[in-house]
Amino acid sequence: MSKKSYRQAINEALAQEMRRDPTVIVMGEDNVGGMGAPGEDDAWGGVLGVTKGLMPEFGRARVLDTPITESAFIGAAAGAAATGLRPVAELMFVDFMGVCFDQIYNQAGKFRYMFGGQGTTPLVIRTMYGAGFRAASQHSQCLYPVFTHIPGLKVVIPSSPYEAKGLMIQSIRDDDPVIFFEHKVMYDDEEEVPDEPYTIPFGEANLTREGGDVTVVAIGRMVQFANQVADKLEKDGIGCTVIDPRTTSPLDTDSILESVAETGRLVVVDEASPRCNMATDISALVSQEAFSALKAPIRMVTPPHTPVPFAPELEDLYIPGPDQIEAAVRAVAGYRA
Amino acid sequence: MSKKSYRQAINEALAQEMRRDPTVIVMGEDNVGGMGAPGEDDAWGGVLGVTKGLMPEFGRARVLDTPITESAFIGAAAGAAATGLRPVAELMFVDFMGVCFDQIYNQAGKFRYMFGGQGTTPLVIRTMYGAGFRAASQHSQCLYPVFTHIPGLKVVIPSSPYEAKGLMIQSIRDDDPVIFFEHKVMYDDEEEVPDEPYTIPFGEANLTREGGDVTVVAIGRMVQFANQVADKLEKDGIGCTVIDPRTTSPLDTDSILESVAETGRLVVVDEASPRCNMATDISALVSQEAFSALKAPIRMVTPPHTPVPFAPELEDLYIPGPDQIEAAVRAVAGYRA
Amino acid sequence: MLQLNRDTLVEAFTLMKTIRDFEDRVHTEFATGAIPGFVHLYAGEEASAVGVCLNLNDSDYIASTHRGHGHCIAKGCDVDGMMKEIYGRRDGLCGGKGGSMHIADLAKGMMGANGIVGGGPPLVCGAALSAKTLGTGGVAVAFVGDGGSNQGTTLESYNLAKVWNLPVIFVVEDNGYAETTASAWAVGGSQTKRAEAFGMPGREVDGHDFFDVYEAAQEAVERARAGDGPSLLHVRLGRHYGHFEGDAMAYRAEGEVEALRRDKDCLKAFRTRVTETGLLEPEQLDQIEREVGARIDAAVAGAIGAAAPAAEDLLTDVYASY
Amino acid sequence: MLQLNRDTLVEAFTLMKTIRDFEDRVHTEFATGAIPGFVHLYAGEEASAVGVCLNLNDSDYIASTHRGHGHCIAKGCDVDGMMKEIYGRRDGLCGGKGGSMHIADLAKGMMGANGIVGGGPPLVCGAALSAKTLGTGGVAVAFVGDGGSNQGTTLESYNLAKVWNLPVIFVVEDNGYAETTASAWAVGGSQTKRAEAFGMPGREVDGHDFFDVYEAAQEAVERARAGDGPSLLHVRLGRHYGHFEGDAMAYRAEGEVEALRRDKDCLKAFRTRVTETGLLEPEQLDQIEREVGARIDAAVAGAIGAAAPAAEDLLTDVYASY
Ligand SMILES: Cc1ncc(C[n+]2csc(CCOP(=O)(O)OP(=O)(O)O)c2C)c(N)n1
Ligand SMILES: Cc1ncc(C[n+]2csc(CCOP(=O)(O)OP(=O)(O)O)c2C)c(N)n1
Ligand SMILES: [Mg+2]
Ligand SMILES: [Mg+2]
Repeated sequence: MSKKSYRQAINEALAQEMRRDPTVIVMGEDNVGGMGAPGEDDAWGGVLGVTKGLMPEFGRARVLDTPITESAFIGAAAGAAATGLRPVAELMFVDFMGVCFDQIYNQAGKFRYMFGGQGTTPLVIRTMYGAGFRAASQHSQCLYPVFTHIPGLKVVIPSSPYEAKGLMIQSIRDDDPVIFFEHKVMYDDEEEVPDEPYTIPFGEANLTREGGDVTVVAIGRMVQFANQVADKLEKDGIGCTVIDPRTTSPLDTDSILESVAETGRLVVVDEASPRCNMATDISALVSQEAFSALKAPIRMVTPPHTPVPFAPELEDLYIPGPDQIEAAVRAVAGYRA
Repeated sequence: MSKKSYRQAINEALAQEMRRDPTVIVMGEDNVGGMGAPGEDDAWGGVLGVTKGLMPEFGRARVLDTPITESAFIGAAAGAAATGLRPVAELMFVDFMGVCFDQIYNQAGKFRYMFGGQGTTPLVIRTMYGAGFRAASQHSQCLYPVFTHIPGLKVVIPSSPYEAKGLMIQSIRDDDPVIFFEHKVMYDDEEEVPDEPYTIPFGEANLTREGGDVTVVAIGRMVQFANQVADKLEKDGIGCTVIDPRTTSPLDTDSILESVAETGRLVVVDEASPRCNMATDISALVSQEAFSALKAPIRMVTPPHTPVPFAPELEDLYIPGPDQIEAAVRAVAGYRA
Repeated sequence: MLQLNRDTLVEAFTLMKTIRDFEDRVHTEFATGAIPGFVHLYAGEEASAVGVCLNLNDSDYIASTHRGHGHCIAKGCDVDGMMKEIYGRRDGLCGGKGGSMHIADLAKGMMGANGIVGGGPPLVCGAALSAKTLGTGGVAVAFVGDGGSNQGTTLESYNLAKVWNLPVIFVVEDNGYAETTASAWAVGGSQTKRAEAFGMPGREVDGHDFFDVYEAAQEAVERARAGDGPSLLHVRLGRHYGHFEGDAMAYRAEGEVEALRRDKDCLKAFRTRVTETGLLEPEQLDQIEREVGARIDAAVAGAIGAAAPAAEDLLTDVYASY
Repeated sequence: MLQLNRDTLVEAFTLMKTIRDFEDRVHTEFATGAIPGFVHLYAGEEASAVGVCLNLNDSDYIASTHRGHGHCIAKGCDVDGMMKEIYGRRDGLCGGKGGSMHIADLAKGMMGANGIVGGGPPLVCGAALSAKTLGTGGVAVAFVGDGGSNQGTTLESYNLAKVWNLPVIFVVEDNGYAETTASAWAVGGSQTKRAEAFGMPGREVDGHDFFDVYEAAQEAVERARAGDGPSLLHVRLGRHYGHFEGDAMAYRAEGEVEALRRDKDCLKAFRTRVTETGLLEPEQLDQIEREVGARIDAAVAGAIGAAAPAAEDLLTDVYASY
């Protein structure tokens, strides 16, 4: 056990799985860096350094740099997964899915069903998401609702370093295509993370706070904000249960429904664009399955229906923050029919 | 006024707008057909004949066939829209969005915001969606929730020939990128359609049935089924208001909320995959904004979370049908807290 | 002429004839309304699939297109299972869930027909990477149409296969049309120049001539197995039917298909060649034809009589576990 | 040597120097922490943008890349508006909503920098189609990097531009690297052969030599305006800074950048050429340099002092109407 960053946690998970299983390979643009170049080898280890050090240990045959050609190499990862390898391919920013989505949702995600249960596709796609980096509208999207929408894909969104390591190891060992979302502003977040390998199962939510008044379901980075708000409101006598679903597909519906059965009040916090997102998905689930338990309107906390703006002042307004969460929790807690 | 098929209605809208405005052009794979081939010109008019006859009237300079190269030609349509034309580009099946999505959501859909309000992008993308054609999992998807999720795009889903013509003309005249969804099993549906051009505004739902007991919101082809159920249940004394939103982005939230304010009961029928779809979007809206009006759990009628199967027996089970809608309506109508 | 032994020639003829009869029968059966959905027939193009796949073994992979039946048969898929799949039966190769456009048999190295034009080339890069990484000695083949040769996914794959030095063969089956659109119009430049422009050999092949295909494929496969990287074959051939069943083919010249069947039939050419050179006897070929005919009859009868999937099948096979 | 008049030479030098100073200042300012986000600098590549764009007019369009400042300036975008945009100010060219990676000025024919590698080539096919359909006489240029030259969207666009016979020029700016990855490794085959393989002329150009670029672009633009279709320029050049600001450039050789600045500087080469041939006086150039320096100083000062967007700006400009 030692303090590790979100970045280190993911890196360690990759390294440990590569040691354990020789069929695990890693690929992506500049995942090593300096390919064919005159300077240092392992020059980058990924654009934000997550795969740094893997090539020196495992060699270029297992840590592959790629041309800028996402359809070809994400598709190659899918094809490799169907034929004996367990590739972890990096789609640098999830915003780039638009040039390679077919290989993910029509190919990898449908193989098993189209082929009547033949084979497995143990593919992991690591990808960066989220706003806050002043990276503007083509480098700041969440887009996990789009992947969650697609049958055949699994969607993993770790909310802390501990979660990241355990969920990454599970992702690699899982036999289905997994999209693993890393929030770009969380890479330097640190917490205690075990040194040895461990897995966190999919579809089992984590209750990061427990309280009897309001259920707050939060996704990815939003879990931190929800925790902050829960801690603050606890002092004001409002008890929140904060649920981190960990995976949006599969989704641990039971944990959410059980909590709402107790609290009768729900806030869902989602950094993704507001239409057809996880906030709507979870709200709809609850309004169908736990209606009789509900004592107040469900409140969704999301960004507005706009692209992510560049200017820091606007981007800060865009991202759902603790203040909005607090207001929503207070509103539902104080609601009387 | 005369009986026209859904196919004819769209074709007529295209032809009338091309006559009115010389900057309207049409493009897509085999939208004419026979390009460079020794046989007949206008050999296909699109794979299901929707653009037939346009080339003979408007010439190949305004009705363009394309190589199979969706990124390039959908992107070209976006670029043309930003520089003076009003292109109507066909993405043959919406399932193919995976090879060209970037040009739609990162380029066309974000131009205006990224560029701070400069210019307009009057682009229409016509595309086929939906199950029932025994076309299997890569040619049967809905995917409109994915487009609805993206800020900057408008999403139009006509539920009948009359709707198709008016909404297509509006789409062409609209200054934003519009994704126009045509259900492939509806092309031969017929109804009375005016001969002259007319528009149907975006964001104004159509109430196809009115009744006081249950609000049924249905999307695209599902409107027909909802109407059938409403007619049947009317005889049993259950009055349904059926709402066809016509456009999912913008969405006429007022009409939905007003109706639920009256009925207190909501069923949402969506042919799209169930996670993060329009059923969840509308359910969530209502559970947040009209909670106090709700007298029963919201019920969503959707297919299961699976790819679309090939075998007719399975596909028929997959598609939400009148029986499931009826059961859902009866359940919410009969619900007592 | 290639030195092929009799067994290989018999196998080649049997496979080509199996494809032909399979497709001719699907054509007839489709007209009865018994077969649902979109069906794209490979009849006329048999020498390509068979000429390529006879150079492959079970540890080699292929990825196919929407026009996949021929590739499946050539790679060893069971015709009974295929026919049942096309009819949407529970015992079909994919449990009736895939249909004509998604037939696959991973155990035979057949990674699937594909409903997405250009879907296959990235996938075979992956199969080739597996072969290279795991040291299986295998190669991977992407079949792609002339239309599919313009798709970005295909072109990217040329470069990736070159840069990663993968054991891949790209087989561009140019039947002159993508749906109704002539390849002469839609393909800028040339297929073989494209190959060379990405740094790999490209070779033009007469797709009506089994021997020409076989030999070119042999060279490409040997090259790939030797670790010398990808190559491309531009196979010119013609399809006997429409783009899909139901296509009236208005865009083709009058007499075009008749001429193709008369003058460019790969089965006829094969028969002439092997009988004239005395490698096989006409009676042997007649006998094969009868056997193949009976086999396809049985496959159709089996498919017609087979059971549909059960309701619970709708929900299975989405994930390995969920 | 090309017969360029003095005004054009003055303009060329002014634009190149403006780009250089703009980028050098952004580099310095970025280090102070004042500039948010990702910034990719064009310093060292000026002769390409300017050599190409001086052949264009306001009815011609260009699409750029993530490394877009140079293209913007060369196409006539206002440097004050650009600098403000990079600082995220309300008066920036895009209201502060786009930032460095999305600067656009449609009125100037600048269709936008682009955060997506390979995003631009399809778009210019559309601008060229507009020009052709509306008969404006305009042409359209896609700038793309060596890395972007492997993206399927780019390769598809080559074919579409050829098949539709569009007035397009593809300018592949090969600065040797895509992020850290050498183009020598990532680009299979060759850029000019790729052009030819898609049926268009391809020409290699020395991107440190304004005159070489100008002349090659002139030929390509004339060809496009004459209705003779697309062509490609493979421009070899080098970047003075890292991939983006903050890149330590560990992948580059020791002394590589120094040598580039010393021996391959397009501004130095231009000065030598025009002064040795007596076309311009050194003093004239010195004077331009002073003016440009002052202009960039003013742009930075203006940007630093400018106001941020207002809260309500968050919600505007998503749609023309909604
Ligand atoms: C991405 C994509 N675009 C378009 C289609 C529709 N489509 C199916 S087959 C076909 C023509 C393919 O032509 P070619 O590659 O020459 O193969 P052929 O049919 O001639 O065997 C088209 C356009 C598709 N299935 N996928
Ligand atoms: C589709 C996509 N993939 C990857 C990236 C990340 N990325 C941004 S710039 C870049 C390198 C581009 O190299 P090149 O095209 O040579 O342009 P240069 O930076 O050298 O000017 C990469 C990989 C991206 N922005 N978009
Ligand atoms: Mg073809
Ligand atoms: Mg570069």
